[in-house]
Amino acid sequence: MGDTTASTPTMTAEVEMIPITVDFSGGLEMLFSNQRRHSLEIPATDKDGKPCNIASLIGYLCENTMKDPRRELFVLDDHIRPGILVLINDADWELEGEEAYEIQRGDNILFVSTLHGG
Amino acid sequence: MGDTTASTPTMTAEVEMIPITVDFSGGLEMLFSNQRRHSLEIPATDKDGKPCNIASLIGYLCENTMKDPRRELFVLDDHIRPGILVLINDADWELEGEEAYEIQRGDNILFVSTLHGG
Amino acid sequence: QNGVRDSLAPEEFDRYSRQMIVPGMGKDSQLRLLNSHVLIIGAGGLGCPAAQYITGAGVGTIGIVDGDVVETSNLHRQVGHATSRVGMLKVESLITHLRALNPLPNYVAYPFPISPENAAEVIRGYDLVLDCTDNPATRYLISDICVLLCKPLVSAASVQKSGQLIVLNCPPAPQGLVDNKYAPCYRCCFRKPPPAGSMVSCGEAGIMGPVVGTMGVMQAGEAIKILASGLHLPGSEGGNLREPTLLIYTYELENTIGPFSFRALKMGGRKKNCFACGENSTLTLEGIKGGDPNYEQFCSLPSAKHTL
Amino acid sequence: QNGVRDSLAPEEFDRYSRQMIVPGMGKDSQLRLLNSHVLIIGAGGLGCPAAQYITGAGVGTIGIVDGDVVETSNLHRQVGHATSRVGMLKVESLITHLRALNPLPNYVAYPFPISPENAAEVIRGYDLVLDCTDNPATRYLISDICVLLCKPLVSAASVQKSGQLIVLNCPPAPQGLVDNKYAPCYRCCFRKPPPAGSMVSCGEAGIMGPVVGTMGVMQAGEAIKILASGLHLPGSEGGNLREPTLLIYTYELENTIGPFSFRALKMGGRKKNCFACGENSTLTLEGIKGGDPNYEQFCSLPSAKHTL
Ligand SMILES: [Zn+2]
Ligand SMILES: [Zn+2]
Repeated sequence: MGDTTASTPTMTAEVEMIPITVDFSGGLEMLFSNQRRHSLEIPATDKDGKPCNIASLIGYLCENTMKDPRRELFVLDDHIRPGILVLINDADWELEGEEAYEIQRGDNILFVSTLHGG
Repeated sequence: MGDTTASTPTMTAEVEMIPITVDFSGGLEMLFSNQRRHSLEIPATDKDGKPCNIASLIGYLCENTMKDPRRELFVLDDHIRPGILVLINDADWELEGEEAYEIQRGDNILFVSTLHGG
Repeated sequence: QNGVRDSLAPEEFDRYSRQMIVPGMGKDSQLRLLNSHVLIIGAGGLGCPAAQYITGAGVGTIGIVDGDVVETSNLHRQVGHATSRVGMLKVESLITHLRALNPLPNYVAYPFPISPENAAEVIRGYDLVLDCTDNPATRYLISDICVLLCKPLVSAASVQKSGQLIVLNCPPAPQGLVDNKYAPCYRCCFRKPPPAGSMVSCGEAGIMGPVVGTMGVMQAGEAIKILASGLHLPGSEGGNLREPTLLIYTYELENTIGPFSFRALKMGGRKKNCFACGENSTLTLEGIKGGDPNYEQFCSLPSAKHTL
Repeated sequence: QNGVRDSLAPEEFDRYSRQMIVPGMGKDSQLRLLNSHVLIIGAGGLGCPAAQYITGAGVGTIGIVDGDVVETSNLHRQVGHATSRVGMLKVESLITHLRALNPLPNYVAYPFPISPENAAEVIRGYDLVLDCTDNPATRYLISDICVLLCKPLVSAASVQKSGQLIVLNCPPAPQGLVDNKYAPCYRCCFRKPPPAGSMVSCGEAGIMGPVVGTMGVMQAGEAIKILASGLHLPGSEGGNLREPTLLIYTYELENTIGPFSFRALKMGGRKKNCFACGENSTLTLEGIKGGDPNYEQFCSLPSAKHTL
């Protein structure tokens, strides 16, 4: 997947890909093929040429990684749904700039569903 | 401490220093000023010019870091005492070459005392 | 009720000796536990194990709040109850068990659910609160009251194969004092509840006993060290904030314990714009008692529509 | 004793329903638990909470081994006992508590310490062993017997403010089969015991209740998933090794839960030269019963000389 030259309609051959890991926890893994960790290569820039940030990663995950049709359990009005924490390299995304954080090579992004049972 | 030029009798000014973290757990922290984590700069080579490995780190810790006089609780016959696990970047040192493992910049070395209570 | 204790009876020395000889504990820490009042809200899967260890450690006054009765389907995880006590109020059942374990503490039963009407009154007399409840509306309520009454809060939650634990409001600071050196409240960390339908209770979604049990025991562990070491007392500069950490436990049925079973997540300090503790907060005890905010509406009610 | 169960009684459906609806569990997993035999060696700080959750989950036959009697100084952490049962054998006291929690399992009491003479006989009939003991000689003995009898072993330990947990021998493989795809035994991970004098028991060094409690509950958690999912059964290629992991818990009295509270350490697979499971091992059941190896000598006896 690294240096693929077979371009898709929305992606030119020159788009740089960055390797990241995306983790799901607290039950969210059930929406993503029951897989806790996904090692992905994502385009470094979106279709407007802007660096990939958390907002565009969320769109990317919905389009490419999520097989479960229940999107509303992950996104709401194009934002992450309330009750899901986003962690950038194990730190709350509010410490890192939230949706605007520009994703770096090797980042780990964790989505955790908040639990309320007991 | 980084680029100090004040040389000690056994160390020339040109000895490169490498930053590492050394952790103690399972009760061993009591031998090291009750401090779980020590951020150290250690000489990259020993006095014979060989790269610093775990064996020389153990000697270094005894001479420079350990304030408790009960050395026999940490070393026995110049080796780590039985009942202490050594972890190199969270992996058992047996996976990494044990005492001969050459320490790299940024390594984390963890010493854990094996527990038997219940 | 009784005054501050400054010495231990021989029976107490005997009972607590194995804990008192741990480095960092000792007689002073044991006396701090004996003089402490701990409130456990919820006598279920978290509350049972938490209460066992709070009781074992010798906390002087232990309050337990729960309006439910014991059911057979509780017993795989609610290890402070018993088959012969099915149908009994959970607070009575659990206190029966705790008294048998340790007759020395003072037990206080609150056999009703915590509510906006009664929460401040119940919580006021305690030094520390354990949130062992099972729904978001109650979790926001408890945190808000703890902010207003300046109580440290140890909060845990668990569903299916996941658990979470966080120490909040510790040390507590008055509402409106904002600065990163103060500890976050529940709302600082979890600003908005999930929409209705996206969450389920343990009864609906299921729960593995050892997952909720692990979180409950660890809640007791945090409470005991906070009280024994006085971590809830403000430091000399007023702050004393530690690294706020959300611990998550993932129990994978298809794998033994592994590198990702536990993760410690770094959370921020108190938020300037927090609805409860922030600088422009209008939250008051009177408001809460009178129905403002409306917790049920804020959280809606859980439904079993989706199993997540 | 009774045959293999292939259906659940209505009372069992009711009691275990909240666990059976967890994704990945279900009726088949519940039946595997009901048909399982679990041996808990040690009815103390680890064994009490472990037994509560093993019992709650519906394991069919539960054996408990311990030669001690209940003392008051146990009760701060050994939450399956009670003040009124001080002086009673721990196995009897704990089974009293467990039976009240769940009358359905078959309980087997072994009111004596595990020893080289009796270990194989006691362990033989079980599917999985929990090591909840308190001294190294017994830990090496239990592991050696588990290697020879091909039993998975969930081992935990705790002293003062530290805890450790590891799943060993899972899935088990015959002695002498060496290859990294096989799971390690206790000796593969902990080749030599500490010298006498460098270790102390919980009685001598002290122990915080929630630390040993957390490890005990987690032991039950590992046992339940191993049995429910059949993780101890060899995979199609004979191996099925998972990542052997030593979990360590550090409870800091002066800090709330933080980034270093838990660490998962990567251990190797089975060692070629392991004294017990390795390719040239001469360890046998007959030898052990006859005093070879000499476990007490190998480990010496703990002394209170040093407090570490
Ligand atoms: Zn707040
Ligand atoms: Zn071995």
